[in-house]
Amino acid sequence: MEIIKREKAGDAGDFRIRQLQARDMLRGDLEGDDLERYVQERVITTTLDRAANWARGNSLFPATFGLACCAIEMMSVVGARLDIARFGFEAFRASPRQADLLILSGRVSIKMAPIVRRIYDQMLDPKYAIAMGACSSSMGVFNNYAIVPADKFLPVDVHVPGCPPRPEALMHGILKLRSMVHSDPAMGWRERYGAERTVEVLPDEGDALLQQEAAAAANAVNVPGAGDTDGA
Amino acid sequence: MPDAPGTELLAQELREAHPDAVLGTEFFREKGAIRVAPEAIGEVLEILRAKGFKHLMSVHGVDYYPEEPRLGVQYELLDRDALDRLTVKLRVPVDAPSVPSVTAQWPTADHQEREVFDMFGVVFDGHPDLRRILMPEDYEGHPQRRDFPLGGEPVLFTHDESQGKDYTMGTDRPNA
Amino acid sequence: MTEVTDYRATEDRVDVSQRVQTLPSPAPDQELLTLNMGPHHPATHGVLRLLVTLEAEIVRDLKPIIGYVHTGIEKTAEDKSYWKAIPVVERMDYLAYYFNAMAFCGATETLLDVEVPKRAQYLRVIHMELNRIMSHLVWLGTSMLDLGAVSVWWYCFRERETILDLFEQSSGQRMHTRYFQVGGVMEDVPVGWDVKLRQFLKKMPWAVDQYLDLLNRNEIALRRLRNTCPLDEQTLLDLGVTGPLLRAAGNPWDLRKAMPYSSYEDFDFKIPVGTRGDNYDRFAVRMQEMKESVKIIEQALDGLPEGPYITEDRKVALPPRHELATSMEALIHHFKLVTEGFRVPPGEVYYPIEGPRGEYGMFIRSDGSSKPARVHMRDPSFVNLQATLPMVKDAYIADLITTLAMMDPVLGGVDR
Amino acid sequence: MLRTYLPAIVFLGLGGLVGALFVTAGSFLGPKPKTPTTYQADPYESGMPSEVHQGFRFGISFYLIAMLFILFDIEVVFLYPIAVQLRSFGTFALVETVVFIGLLVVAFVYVWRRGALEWR
Repeated sequence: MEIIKREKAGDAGDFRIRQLQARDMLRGDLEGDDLERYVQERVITTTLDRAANWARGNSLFPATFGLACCAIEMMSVVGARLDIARFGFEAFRASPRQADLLILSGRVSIKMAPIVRRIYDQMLDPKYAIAMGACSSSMGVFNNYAIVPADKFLPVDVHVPGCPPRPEALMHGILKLRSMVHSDPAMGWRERYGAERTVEVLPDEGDALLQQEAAAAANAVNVPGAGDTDGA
Repeated sequence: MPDAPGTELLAQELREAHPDAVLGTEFFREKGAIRVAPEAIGEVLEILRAKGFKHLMSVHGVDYYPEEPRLGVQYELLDRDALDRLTVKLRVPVDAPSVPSVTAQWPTADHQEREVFDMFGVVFDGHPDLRRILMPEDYEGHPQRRDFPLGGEPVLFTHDESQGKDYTMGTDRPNA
Repeated sequence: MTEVTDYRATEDRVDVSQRVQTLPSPAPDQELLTLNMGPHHPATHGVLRLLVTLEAEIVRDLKPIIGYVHTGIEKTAEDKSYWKAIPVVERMDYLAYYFNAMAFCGATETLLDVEVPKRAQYLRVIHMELNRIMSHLVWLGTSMLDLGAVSVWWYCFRERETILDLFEQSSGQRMHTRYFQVGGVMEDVPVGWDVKLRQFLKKMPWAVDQYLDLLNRNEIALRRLRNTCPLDEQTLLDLGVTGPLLRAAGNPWDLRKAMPYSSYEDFDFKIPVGTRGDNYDRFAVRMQEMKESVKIIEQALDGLPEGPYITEDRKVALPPRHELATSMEALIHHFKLVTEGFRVPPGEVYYPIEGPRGEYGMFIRSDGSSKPARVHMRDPSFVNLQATLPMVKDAYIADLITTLAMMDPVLGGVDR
Repeated sequence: MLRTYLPAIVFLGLGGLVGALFVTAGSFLGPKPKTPTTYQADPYESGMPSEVHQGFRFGISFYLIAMLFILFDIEVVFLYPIAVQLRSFGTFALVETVVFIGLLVVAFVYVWRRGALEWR
């Protein structure tokens, strides 16, 4: 699955400017329309977004996606000792249509990767993905021909280290995700990764699309930043 | 466990039934093993079943890489009454890796022979459904052969990154 | 199964003899539907894909398709030295990690011809039996989820947490503990460990009775378990099935009794055996096995001998740390073991042990170097999965789900 | 006239409103993906591409069980209003209900004896 970025959302320079602005605002020497624009841009404007985030963050429905050993530790997260129901996440949904959090617990083999990608696609927006355990974050203990790290085919939000991670570690990862959902207004993963205006295509479709763009870009007047292919 | 003379006796009886079937016997750590010719495996297992080894516990492949003939298949037999175990081994070269399948007489060998085919490329003639069982159907190569690279990606240390090496596709090629 | 009543007698029976067609839709007159009970399914206990041909609720044909969590563990183990391969091998059947490690260490010790001290054998037996109870608890919890008895799951995981605390206290990690070392065990058990273990042993039989109270008079569970999908002993033996599935059909074959290893002959325990070989027998056999395991642990704990917890042979076992400061040989042995590892004489060995799901047989071929030349695990679930179709043919989908739960396949071991 | 039916109308209105709310709330509260992902619209068959075609004919047993269910369910629905006002209707309603149920029991016994309740 290739993601083709049309133009970079904001490169390093832009980010640096925003950092300086934030520091000035904190020091209080930012005023006039600069302050106005800063507040408008940084502070979440609508309260409806805030309420939706709060509700969404507190009731993520994980999809039961047990692959291997981490699935057993994921099950014990719902157990009595470390009860995830206290935070509203215990409704494990089997079908991706009703789940908005994919906990990828276990090792993803090359035969399983397209199926994980298909299930992630069939989940409804806004959706989040946690790569639990060393095998799905990196290739973990088995750096060999059969394993694919989750980052190669899935935009992952939280990586939980450990092999298998303790249930408390997974709980910490989920709570970290919850705070991310609360604070970050951007919902879909495209906004989170600055991948707006990208489109997902199957590998063979991608080349045709690229030629079209090259042709369109050739006769367009101002060529936006060179779109680069970044493996997703 | 069939002690050394026991294995020899078994081999002797097999030689009477099939003159060229038995290639040799081994006795290692109180456990007997008989090397047989690949095409005679069906009859040898039947004779051993008659002698009491009624259960085939495991069929697995081995790659004796430097030595020829290179691919080996081993059959673990178990006699539940005399509490005895015996191994039957055969060796096939890489270019003609065909072994008669024993799935008809021993149904337990079905998936295990498919795994040996998937991992080593040993073709079992007469197997009802010889397809890959563990790897994807359209995978080229047999992963567990000794000359198949282990694969995986070299760890991306910061030193490598500073050298401008791009490992995303698993090979060390300069940043495309 | 339900006999055909007169209302249906006139209808011609559908005979499915040809191969399962995957793509084209079935002939119009036959109402066959081929579906994927696929890799991502709550009832398949892992990533097992069943290509099921249904005739309106009745399973006509079924093909297990596996390989979705194939991790190439055997190839990875060939790339590591013997004592480094233990953590990799432990992750094969992730519910029976002590049994994987025991099979690997047993095979290596047979190759090395190393004698494991009595205390280490007893400690290994205790940890393996605790692991068997934990594996049966996870099986009971998840399979009762499939039958709808959801609350049993929380009871089972309560006991599982206690067992994992014991593992953590003795080896430092909850799962995949790498506690077994070639030649013995990594560390001796800490001081307060046996007191905690005795408390657990006192509570466990009461807990098993609690599960049985929950289930033995639960009419729904009983109707779904009793005489559904039985399979006779001879077919099971032909298919090479071992473990609780075979014992449920009446054949008392258990390697701990038949071919004892690691001093299992010192303990007396009974082997629970079923009569009809249906799902209820498979359930009852495992419940009794938990009680028998408690008995084994009690006897092993009472008879725990003093002495070294790992072999004295410095060529195989690391010397204790304090010795490094004083003696030069210990330093040399330590350095040799830590860098290259011990060399194993060339040879091939097949070391079978009795795990929670059947016979775990570790085959190791060594070519004289410090890395195994071939590692293969004969996984019981891999072989038992072949018995799915004979069990489930012409049964309802609900019985297919129950049978799959009672077979307790662990896909990590199946796909290796 | 309206007064007597007012509660029923209010009940219907509220029911419809809540139902509609649930259906449409998702569309304006949740974010809309600008470009739907490739497999979003595919039928979910536990992760595999599904090869089941639309025009699939169901077995006869499904239809039979559905018919029998509707038959006996409607019977229960009729009993509710009678049960609420049985005392004010007097013994005549009681007799009528018993006859009604008797008829359906006869049908039930017939269906049971013929074995239509067993599956296949």
